[in-house]
Amino acid sequence: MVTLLYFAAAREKAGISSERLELPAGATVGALLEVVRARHPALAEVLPRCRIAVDQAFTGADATVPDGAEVALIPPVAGG
Amino acid sequence: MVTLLYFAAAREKAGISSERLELPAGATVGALLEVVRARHPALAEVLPRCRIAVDQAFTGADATVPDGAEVALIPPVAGG
Amino acid sequence: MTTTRRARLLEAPLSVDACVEAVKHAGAGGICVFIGCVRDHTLKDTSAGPQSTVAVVKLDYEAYAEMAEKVIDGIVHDAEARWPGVRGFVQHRSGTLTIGDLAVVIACSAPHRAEAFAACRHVIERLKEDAPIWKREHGEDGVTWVGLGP
Amino acid sequence: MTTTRRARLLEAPLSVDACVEAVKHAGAGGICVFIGCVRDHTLKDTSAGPQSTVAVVKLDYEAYAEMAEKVIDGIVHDAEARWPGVRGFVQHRSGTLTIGDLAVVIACSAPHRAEAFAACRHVIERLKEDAPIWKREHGEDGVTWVGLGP
Repeated sequence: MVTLLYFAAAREKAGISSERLELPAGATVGALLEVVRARHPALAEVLPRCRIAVDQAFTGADATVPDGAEVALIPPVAGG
Repeated sequence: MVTLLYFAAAREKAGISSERLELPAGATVGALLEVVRARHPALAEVLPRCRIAVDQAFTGADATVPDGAEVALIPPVAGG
Repeated sequence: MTTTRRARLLEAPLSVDACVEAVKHAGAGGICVFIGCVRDHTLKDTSAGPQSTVAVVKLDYEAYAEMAEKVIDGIVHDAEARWPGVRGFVQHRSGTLTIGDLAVVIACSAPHRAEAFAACRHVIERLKEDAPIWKREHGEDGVTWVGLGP
Repeated sequence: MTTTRRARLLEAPLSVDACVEAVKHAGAGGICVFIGCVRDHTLKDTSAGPQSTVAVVKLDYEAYAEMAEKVIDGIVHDAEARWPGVRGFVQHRSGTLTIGDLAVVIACSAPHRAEAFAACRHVIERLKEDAPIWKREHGEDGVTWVGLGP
Protein backbone atom coordinates (compact mmCIF):
# COMPACT_ATOMS: atom_id res chain seq x y z
CA MET A 1 0.00 0.00 0.00
CA VAL A 2 1.13 3.53 -0.75
CA THR A 3 -0.50 6.82 0.18
CA LEU A 4 -1.00 9.29 -2.65
CA LEU A 5 -1.31 13.00 -1.92
CA TYR A 6 -2.84 15.52 -4.30
CA PHE A 7 -2.22 19.24 -3.91
CA ALA A 8 -3.48 22.47 -5.45
CA ALA A 9 -4.60 22.03 -9.09
CA ALA A 10 -3.98 18.27 -8.89
CA ARG A 11 -6.21 18.05 -5.83
CA GLU A 12 -8.94 20.03 -7.57
CA LYS A 13 -8.80 17.92 -10.74
CA ALA A 14 -8.65 14.60 -8.87
CA GLY A 15 -11.42 15.73 -6.56
CA ILE A 16 -9.62 14.22 -3.55
CA SER A 17 -6.63 15.19 -1.47
CA SER A 18 -5.38 11.68 -0.75
CA GLU A 19 -6.02 8.01 -1.41
CA ARG A 20 -4.39 4.66 -0.69
CA LEU A 21 -3.40 2.29 -3.50
CA GLU A 22 -2.15 -1.27 -3.67
CA LEU A 23 0.91 -1.56 -5.94
CA PRO A 24 2.82 -4.63 -7.15
CA ALA A 25 6.12 -5.08 -5.29
CA GLY A 26 8.96 -3.23 -7.04
CA ALA A 27 6.65 -0.86 -8.95
CA THR A 28 8.32 2.31 -10.16
CA VAL A 29 7.13 5.91 -9.87
CA GLY A 30 6.38 5.76 -13.62
CA ALA A 31 4.18 2.71 -13.18
CA LEU A 32 2.34 4.40 -10.30
CA LEU A 33 1.68 7.43 -12.48
CA GLU A 34 0.09 5.19 -15.13
CA VAL A 35 -2.28 3.87 -12.46
CA VAL A 36 -3.09 7.41 -11.37
CA ARG A 37 -3.68 8.54 -14.94
CA ALA A 38 -6.13 5.66 -15.51
CA ARG A 39 -8.01 6.36 -12.26
CA HIS A 40 -8.30 10.14 -12.77
CA PRO A 41 -8.79 11.12 -16.41
CA ALA A 42 -9.31 14.74 -15.27
CA LEU A 43 -5.62 14.84 -14.28
CA ALA A 44 -4.46 14.30 -17.88
CA GLU A 45 -3.48 17.91 -18.44
CA VAL A 46 -1.84 18.57 -15.06
CA LEU A 47 -0.03 15.26 -14.62
CA PRO A 48 2.77 15.85 -17.17
CA ARG A 49 3.61 19.11 -15.38
CA CYS A 50 3.88 17.52 -11.93
CA ARG A 51 7.04 16.51 -10.14
CA ILE A 52 6.82 13.51 -7.85
CA ALA A 53 7.94 13.35 -4.23
CA VAL A 54 8.39 10.00 -2.49
CA ASP A 55 8.53 10.29 1.29
CA GLN A 56 8.96 14.05 0.92
CA ALA A 57 11.90 14.04 -1.48
CA PHE A 58 11.73 14.72 -5.23
CA THR A 59 12.20 11.48 -7.17
CA GLY A 60 12.63 10.41 -10.80
CA ALA A 61 10.23 8.16 -12.75
CA ASP A 62 12.60 5.17 -12.58
CA ALA A 63 12.75 5.04 -8.79
CA THR A 64 11.06 2.15 -7.03
CA VAL A 65 8.16 3.04 -4.72
CA PRO A 66 8.72 1.37 -1.34
CA ASP A 67 5.79 -0.29 0.37
CA GLY A 68 4.17 2.17 2.79
CA ALA A 69 5.55 5.20 0.96
CA GLU A 70 3.91 8.63 0.92
CA VAL A 71 3.85 9.76 -2.72
CA ALA A 72 2.88 13.32 -3.62
CA LEU A 73 2.01 14.91 -6.93
CA ILE A 74 3.70 18.33 -6.98
CA PRO A 75 2.21 20.70 -9.58
CA PRO A 76 4.31 23.77 -10.52
CA VAL A 77 5.11 25.49 -7.23
CA ALA A 78 4.58 29.18 -6.48
CA GLY A 79 5.80 29.89 -2.96
CA GLY A 80 7.52 33.06 -1.80
CA MET B 1 33.31 84.89 7.96
CA VAL B 2 33.01 81.13 7.54
CA THR B 3 32.20 78.47 10.11
CA LEU B 4 34.58 75.53 10.28
CA LEU B 5 33.41 72.20 11.68
CA TYR B 6 35.73 69.46 12.94
CA PHE B 7 34.54 65.89 13.38
CA ALA B 8 35.89 62.67 14.83
CA ALA B 9 39.70 62.40 14.58
CA ALA B 10 39.92 65.95 13.17
CA ARG B 11 37.94 67.26 16.17
CA GLU B 12 40.18 65.41 18.59
CA LYS B 13 43.39 66.66 16.94
CA ALA B 14 42.18 70.26 16.61
CA GLY B 15 40.86 70.18 20.17
CA ILE B 16 37.70 72.03 19.09
CA SER B 17 34.53 71.08 17.23
CA SER B 18 34.02 74.42 15.48
CA GLU B 19 35.44 77.86 14.97
CA ARG B 20 34.74 80.96 12.90
CA LEU B 21 37.36 82.40 10.54
CA GLU B 22 37.65 85.57 8.48
CA LEU B 23 38.67 84.79 4.88
CA PRO B 24 39.62 87.13 2.01
CA ALA B 25 36.80 87.45 -0.54
CA GLY B 26 37.10 84.78 -3.24
CA ALA B 27 39.28 82.48 -1.17
CA THR B 28 39.27 78.86 -2.32
CA VAL B 29 38.86 75.70 -0.27
CA GLY B 30 42.57 75.08 -0.81
CA ALA B 31 43.47 78.48 0.63
CA LEU B 32 41.23 77.87 3.62
CA LEU B 33 42.95 74.55 4.26
CA GLU B 34 46.33 76.33 4.35
CA VAL B 35 44.95 78.62 7.06
CA VAL B 36 43.64 75.60 8.99
CA ARG B 37 46.97 73.79 8.67
CA ALA B 38 48.82 76.81 10.08
CA ARG B 39 46.39 77.23 12.98
CA HIS B 40 46.34 73.54 13.98
CA PRO B 41 49.74 71.82 13.52
CA ALA B 42 48.27 68.72 15.23
CA LEU B 43 46.01 68.23 12.17
CA ALA B 44 49.01 67.70 9.85
CA GLU B 45 48.57 63.95 9.63
CA VAL B 46 44.77 63.84 9.35
CA LEU B 47 44.26 66.81 7.03
CA PRO B 48 45.50 65.17 3.79
CA ARG B 49 43.04 62.33 4.37
CA CYS B 50 40.02 64.62 4.84
CA ARG B 51 37.39 65.48 2.25
CA ILE B 52 35.84 68.93 2.46
CA ALA B 53 32.15 69.76 2.55
CA VAL B 54 30.93 73.29 1.89
CA ASP B 55 27.38 73.88 3.02
CA GLN B 56 26.92 70.11 3.41
CA ALA B 57 28.08 69.08 -0.05
CA PHE B 58 31.49 67.57 -0.92
CA THR B 59 33.62 70.13 -2.75
CA GLY B 60 36.99 70.23 -4.54
CA ALA B 61 40.00 72.32 -3.49
CA ASP B 62 39.50 74.82 -6.32
CA ALA B 63 35.97 75.82 -5.31
CA THR B 64 35.43 79.28 -3.87
CA VAL B 65 34.20 79.45 -0.29
CA PRO B 66 31.14 81.75 -0.14
CA ASP B 67 30.91 84.24 2.69
CA GLY B 68 28.88 82.74 5.54
CA ALA B 69 29.56 79.18 4.42
CA GLU B 70 29.65 76.17 6.73
CA VAL B 71 32.82 74.24 5.93
CA ALA B 72 33.42 70.79 7.38
CA LEU B 73 36.51 68.60 7.50
CA ILE B 74 35.38 65.04 6.76
CA PRO B 75 37.93 62.41 7.88
CA PRO B 76 37.55 58.89 6.39
CA VAL B 77 33.95 57.90 7.10
CA ALA B 78 32.85 54.62 8.70
CA GLY B 79 29.06 54.57 8.85
CA GLY B 80 26.83 51.56 8.39
CA MET C 1 18.93 29.48 18.61
CA THR C 2 18.54 26.27 20.49
CA THR C 3 17.11 24.39 17.51
CA THR C 4 18.66 23.58 14.19
CA ARG C 5 15.35 23.80 12.33
CA ARG C 6 15.62 26.71 9.93
CA ALA C 7 12.08 26.90 8.51
CA ARG C 8 8.54 27.31 9.79
CA LEU C 9 5.25 27.13 7.88
CA LEU C 10 2.69 29.24 9.72
CA GLU C 11 -1.05 29.79 9.42
CA ALA C 12 -0.72 33.02 11.45
CA PRO C 13 0.87 36.36 10.45
CA LEU C 14 4.66 36.22 10.08
CA SER C 15 7.09 38.12 12.29
CA VAL C 16 10.10 39.91 10.84
CA ASP C 17 11.42 40.42 14.36
CA ALA C 18 11.26 36.71 15.16
CA CYS C 19 13.25 35.89 12.01
CA VAL C 20 15.86 38.55 12.77
CA GLU C 21 16.19 37.35 16.37
CA ALA C 22 16.65 33.76 15.14
CA VAL C 23 19.82 34.70 13.20
CA LYS C 24 21.26 37.48 15.36
CA HIS C 25 24.38 36.70 17.37
CA ALA C 26 27.44 38.52 18.66
CA GLY C 27 29.52 37.77 15.55
CA ALA C 28 26.86 38.87 13.04
CA GLY C 29 27.80 42.22 11.51
CA GLY C 30 25.12 42.21 8.82
CA ILE C 31 21.64 40.76 8.47
CA CYS C 32 19.85 40.67 5.13
CA VAL C 33 16.09 40.15 5.26
CA PHE C 34 13.78 39.46 2.35
CA ILE C 35 10.05 39.95 2.82
CA GLY C 36 7.64 38.73 0.15
CA CYS C 37 4.30 40.55 0.27
CA VAL C 38 1.00 40.07 -1.52
CA ARG C 39 0.84 42.87 -4.05
CA ASP C 40 -2.19 44.32 -5.76
CA HIS C 41 -1.35 43.08 -9.23
CA THR C 42 0.25 40.22 -11.09
CA LEU C 43 1.62 39.68 -14.58
CA LYS C 44 -0.74 37.53 -16.55
CA ASP C 45 0.76 34.91 -18.83
CA THR C 46 -0.97 35.15 -22.16
CA SER C 47 -0.38 32.69 -24.94
CA ALA C 48 -0.51 35.49 -27.49
CA GLY C 49 0.55 39.11 -27.19
CA PRO C 50 2.47 40.96 -24.49
CA GLN C 51 2.04 40.31 -20.76
CA SER C 52 -0.66 42.37 -19.12
CA THR C 53 -1.26 43.37 -15.53
CA VAL C 54 -4.22 41.94 -13.63
CA ALA C 55 -5.56 43.21 -10.31
CA VAL C 56 -5.31 40.75 -7.41
CA VAL C 57 -7.78 40.72 -4.53
CA LYS C 58 -6.51 37.91 -2.36
CA LEU C 59 -4.43 34.73 -2.44
CA ASP C 60 -4.78 31.27 -0.97
CA TYR C 61 -1.47 29.63 -0.09
CA GLU C 62 -1.61 25.86 0.05
CA ALA C 63 1.41 23.92 1.27
CA TYR C 64 2.59 20.37 1.65
CA ALA C 65 3.60 21.66 5.04
CA GLU C 66 5.85 18.93 6.34
CA MET C 67 7.80 18.59 3.09
CA ALA C 68 7.93 22.36 2.59
CA GLU C 69 9.60 22.83 5.97
CA LYS C 70 12.01 20.04 5.15
CA VAL C 71 12.86 21.50 1.71
CA ILE C 72 13.33 25.06 2.98
CA ASP C 73 15.35 23.84 5.95
CA GLY C 74 17.63 22.04 3.48
CA ILE C 75 17.98 25.17 1.34
CA VAL C 76 18.98 27.25 4.37
CA HIS C 77 21.49 24.66 5.54
CA ASP C 78 22.91 24.59 2.02
CA ALA C 79 23.31 28.39 2.09
CA GLU C 80 25.03 28.15 5.48
CA ALA C 81 27.49 25.64 4.02
CA ARG C 82 28.18 27.70 0.88
CA TRP C 83 28.86 30.93 2.74
CA PRO C 84 30.65 30.12 5.99
CA GLY C 85 29.51 32.26 8.89
CA VAL C 86 25.96 32.56 7.55
CA ARG C 87 22.99 31.74 9.77
CA GLY C 88 19.51 31.69 8.19
CA PHE C 89 15.87 31.38 9.20
CA VAL C 90 12.64 31.38 7.18
CA GLN C 91 8.94 31.76 7.96
CA HIS C 92 6.42 31.01 5.21
CA ARG C 93 2.71 31.64 5.43
CA SER C 94 -0.13 29.37 4.46
CA GLY C 95 -3.86 30.11 4.28
CA THR C 96 -5.70 33.08 2.85
CA LEU C 97 -3.78 36.36 2.45
CA THR C 98 -4.81 39.80 1.28
CA ILE C 99 -2.87 42.74 -0.17
CA GLY C 100 0.09 43.69 2.01
CA ASP C 101 0.18 40.46 4.02
CA LEU C 102 3.59 38.84 4.39
CA ALA C 103 3.92 35.57 2.47
CA VAL C 104 7.55 34.83 3.33
CA VAL C 105 10.28 36.27 5.53
CA ILE C 106 13.91 35.16 5.08
CA ALA C 107 16.66 36.40 7.39
CA CYS C 108 20.37 35.63 6.86
CA SER C 109 23.11 36.95 9.11
CA ALA C 110 26.84 36.87 8.47
CA PRO C 111 30.00 38.48 9.79
CA HIS C 112 30.03 40.69 6.65
CA ARG C 113 27.26 41.99 4.45
CA ALA C 114 28.24 40.42 1.10
CA GLU C 115 27.60 36.92 2.44
CA ALA C 116 24.35 37.97 4.12
CA PHE C 117 22.98 39.38 0.83
CA ALA C 118 24.18 36.41 -1.25
CA ALA C 119 22.74 33.81 1.11
CA CYS C 120 19.38 35.59 1.42
CA ARG C 121 19.03 35.89 -2.35
CA HIS C 122 20.01 32.24 -2.79
CA VAL C 123 17.37 31.09 -0.32
CA ILE C 124 14.47 32.96 -1.95
CA GLU C 125 15.45 31.80 -5.46
CA ARG C 126 15.73 28.14 -4.41
CA LEU C 127 12.59 28.34 -2.28
CA LYS C 128 10.61 29.56 -5.29
CA GLU C 129 11.92 26.66 -7.37
CA ASP C 130 11.47 23.78 -4.96
CA ALA C 131 9.29 24.45 -1.92
CA PRO C 132 5.98 22.56 -2.35
CA ILE C 133 3.77 25.60 -1.87
CA TRP C 134 1.08 26.79 -4.26
CA LYS C 135 -0.96 29.91 -4.60
CA ARG C 136 -4.39 30.48 -6.03
CA GLU C 137 -5.04 34.05 -7.08
CA HIS C 138 -8.46 35.59 -6.78
CA GLY C 139 -8.17 38.29 -9.43
CA GLU C 140 -10.44 40.40 -11.54
CA ASP C 141 -10.42 37.66 -14.19
CA GLY C 142 -11.27 34.77 -11.89
CA VAL C 143 -9.39 32.21 -9.83
CA THR C 144 -6.13 30.68 -11.11
CA TRP C 145 -3.35 28.51 -9.76
CA VAL C 146 -0.18 30.56 -10.24
CA GLY C 147 2.39 28.85 -12.47
CA LEU C 148 -0.01 26.57 -14.28
CA GLY C 149 -0.58 29.08 -17.06
CA PRO C 150 -3.80 29.77 -18.96
CA MET D 1 4.58 57.86 3.43
CA THR D 2 3.54 61.46 3.70
CA THR D 3 7.10 62.75 3.64
CA THR D 4 9.74 62.52 0.94
CA ARG D 5 12.58 62.39 3.45
CA ARG D 6 14.23 59.01 3.14
CA ALA D 7 16.76 59.10 6.00
CA ARG D 8 16.78 59.58 9.74
CA LEU D 9 19.74 59.85 12.13
CA LEU D 10 18.62 58.69 15.57
CA GLU D 11 20.15 58.70 19.04
CA ALA D 12 17.64 56.04 20.15
CA PRO D 13 17.42 52.34 19.15
CA LEU D 14 16.45 51.75 15.53
CA SER D 15 13.23 50.05 14.44
CA VAL D 16 13.20 47.49 11.64
CA ASP D 17 9.40 47.61 11.65
CA ALA D 18 9.33 51.39 11.17
CA CYS D 19 11.65 51.10 8.15
CA VAL D 20 9.58 48.30 6.63
CA GLU D 21 6.36 50.25 7.19
CA ALA D 22 7.90 53.31 5.52
CA VAL D 23 8.41 51.44 2.22
CA LYS D 24 5.45 49.05 2.26
CA HIS D 25 2.61 49.75 -0.18
CA ALA D 26 0.03 47.82 -2.16
CA GLY D 27 2.27 47.47 -5.23
CA ALA D 28 5.34 46.26 -3.32
CA GLY D 29 5.84 42.53 -3.86
CA GLY D 30 9.29 42.36 -2.27
CA ILE D 31 11.10 44.22 0.48
CA CYS D 32 14.82 43.82 1.07
CA VAL D 33 16.14 44.96 4.44
CA PHE D 34 19.75 45.30 5.48
CA ILE D 35 20.57 45.57 9.16
CA GLY D 36 24.07 46.51 10.23
CA CYS D 37 24.88 45.36 13.77
CA VAL D 38 27.78 45.95 16.13
CA ARG D 39 29.70 42.70 16.16
CA ASP D 40 32.13 41.41 18.73
CA HIS D 41 35.23 41.65 16.59
CA THR D 42 36.81 43.72 13.85
CA LEU D 43 39.62 43.21 11.38
CA LYS D 44 42.63 45.22 12.40
CA ASP D 45 44.57 46.96 9.66
CA THR D 46 48.22 46.26 10.15
CA SER D 47 50.92 47.93 8.11
CA ALA D 48 52.88 44.67 8.02
CA GLY D 49 51.68 41.10 8.07
CA PRO D 50 48.21 39.62 7.69
CA GLN D 51 45.06 41.15 9.16
CA SER D 52 44.21 39.97 12.64
CA THR D 53 40.95 39.92 14.58
CA VAL D 54 40.50 42.23 17.55
CA ALA D 55 37.71 41.99 20.13
CA VAL D 56 35.35 44.98 20.23
CA VAL D 57 33.61 46.10 23.41
CA LYS D 58 31.60 49.11 22.27
CA LEU D 59 31.47 51.76 19.57
CA ASP D 60 30.79 55.48 19.53
CA TYR D 61 29.07 56.68 16.38
CA GLU D 62 29.61 60.36 15.65
CA ALA D 63 27.71 62.01 12.81
CA TYR D 64 27.53 65.30 10.99
CA ALA D 65 23.84 64.68 11.43
CA GLU D 66 22.28 67.24 9.12
CA MET D 67 24.64 66.47 6.23
CA ALA D 68 24.43 62.71 6.87
CA GLU D 69 20.64 62.79 6.52
CA LYS D 70 20.99 64.85 3.35
CA VAL D 71 23.61 62.52 1.85
CA ILE D 72 21.69 59.32 2.68
CA ASP D 73 18.44 60.86 1.46
CA GLY D 74 20.20 61.62 -1.85
CA ILE D 75 21.53 58.06 -2.10
CA VAL D 76 18.04 56.62 -1.57
CA HIS D 77 16.49 58.96 -4.13
CA ASP D 78 19.23 57.97 -6.55
CA ALA D 79 18.40 54.28 -6.01
CA GLU D 80 14.71 55.02 -6.57
CA ALA D 81 15.58 56.66 -9.88
CA ARG D 82 17.89 53.84 -11.02
CA TRP D 83 15.41 51.06 -10.27
CA PRO D 84 11.92 52.32 -11.10
CA GLY D 85 9.30 51.16 -8.63
CA VAL D 86 11.74 51.14 -5.72
CA ARG D 87 10.90 52.95 -2.48
CA GLY D 88 13.61 53.22 0.21
CA PHE D 89 14.04 54.33 3.79
CA VAL D 90 17.05 54.39 6.14
CA GLN D 91 17.59 54.82 9.86
CA HIS D 92 21.15 55.30 11.14
CA ARG D 93 22.16 55.34 14.74
CA SER D 94 24.43 57.79 16.52
CA GLY D 95 25.83 57.67 20.06
CA THR D 96 27.32 54.78 22.01
CA LEU D 97 26.46 51.23 20.91
CA THR D 98 27.34 47.85 22.31
CA ILE D 99 27.50 44.35 20.77
CA GLY D 100 24.27 43.46 18.95
CA ASP D 101 22.93 47.03 18.73
CA LEU D 102 21.63 48.07 15.32
CA ALA D 103 23.83 50.71 13.65
CA VAL D 104 21.86 51.02 10.41
CA VAL D 105 18.61 49.70 8.94
CA ILE D 106 17.91 50.04 5.20
CA ALA D 107 14.59 48.96 3.68
CA CYS D 108 13.88 48.96 -0.06
CA SER D 109 10.61 47.79 -1.56
CA ALA D 110 9.89 47.10 -5.23
CA PRO D 111 7.27 45.33 -7.32
CA HIS D 112 9.78 42.47 -7.81
CA ARG D 113 12.59 41.14 -5.65
CA ALA D 114 15.56 41.71 -7.99
CA GLU D 115 15.13 45.48 -7.80
CA ALA D 116 14.59 45.41 -4.03
CA PHE D 117 17.86 43.51 -3.49
CA ALA D 118 19.83 45.66 -5.94
CA ALA D 119 18.61 48.95 -4.48
CA CYS D 120 19.24 47.88 -0.89
CA ARG D 121 22.78 46.76 -1.68
CA HIS D 122 23.44 49.99 -3.57
CA VAL D 123 22.29 52.11 -0.64
CA ILE D 124 24.53 50.39 1.94
CA GLU D 125 27.59 50.53 -0.35
CA ARG D 126 27.12 54.23 -1.14
CA LEU D 127 26.27 55.07 2.47
CA LYS D 128 29.53 53.53 3.62
CA GLU D 129 31.44 55.59 1.06
CA ASP D 130 29.88 58.98 1.56
CA ALA D 131 27.74 59.42 4.69
CA PRO D 132 29.62 61.70 7.13
CA ILE D 133 29.48 59.28 10.05
CA TRP D 134 32.44 58.02 12.06
CA LYS D 135 32.98 55.29 14.55
CA ARG D 136 35.41 54.99 17.39
CA GLU D 137 36.05 51.44 18.51
CA HIS D 138 36.76 50.61 22.11
CA GLY D 139 38.62 47.35 21.66
CA GLU D 140 41.06 45.23 23.58
CA ASP D 141 43.92 47.21 22.07
CA GLY D 142 42.57 50.67 22.89
CA VAL D 143 40.44 53.30 21.19
CA THR D 144 40.70 53.90 17.44
CA TRP D 145 38.81 55.83 14.77
CA VAL D 146 37.80 53.23 12.21
CA GLY D 147 39.17 53.92 8.73
CA LEU D 148 42.10 56.06 9.83
CA GLY D 149 44.43 53.07 10.09
CA PRO D 150 47.10 52.43 12.70
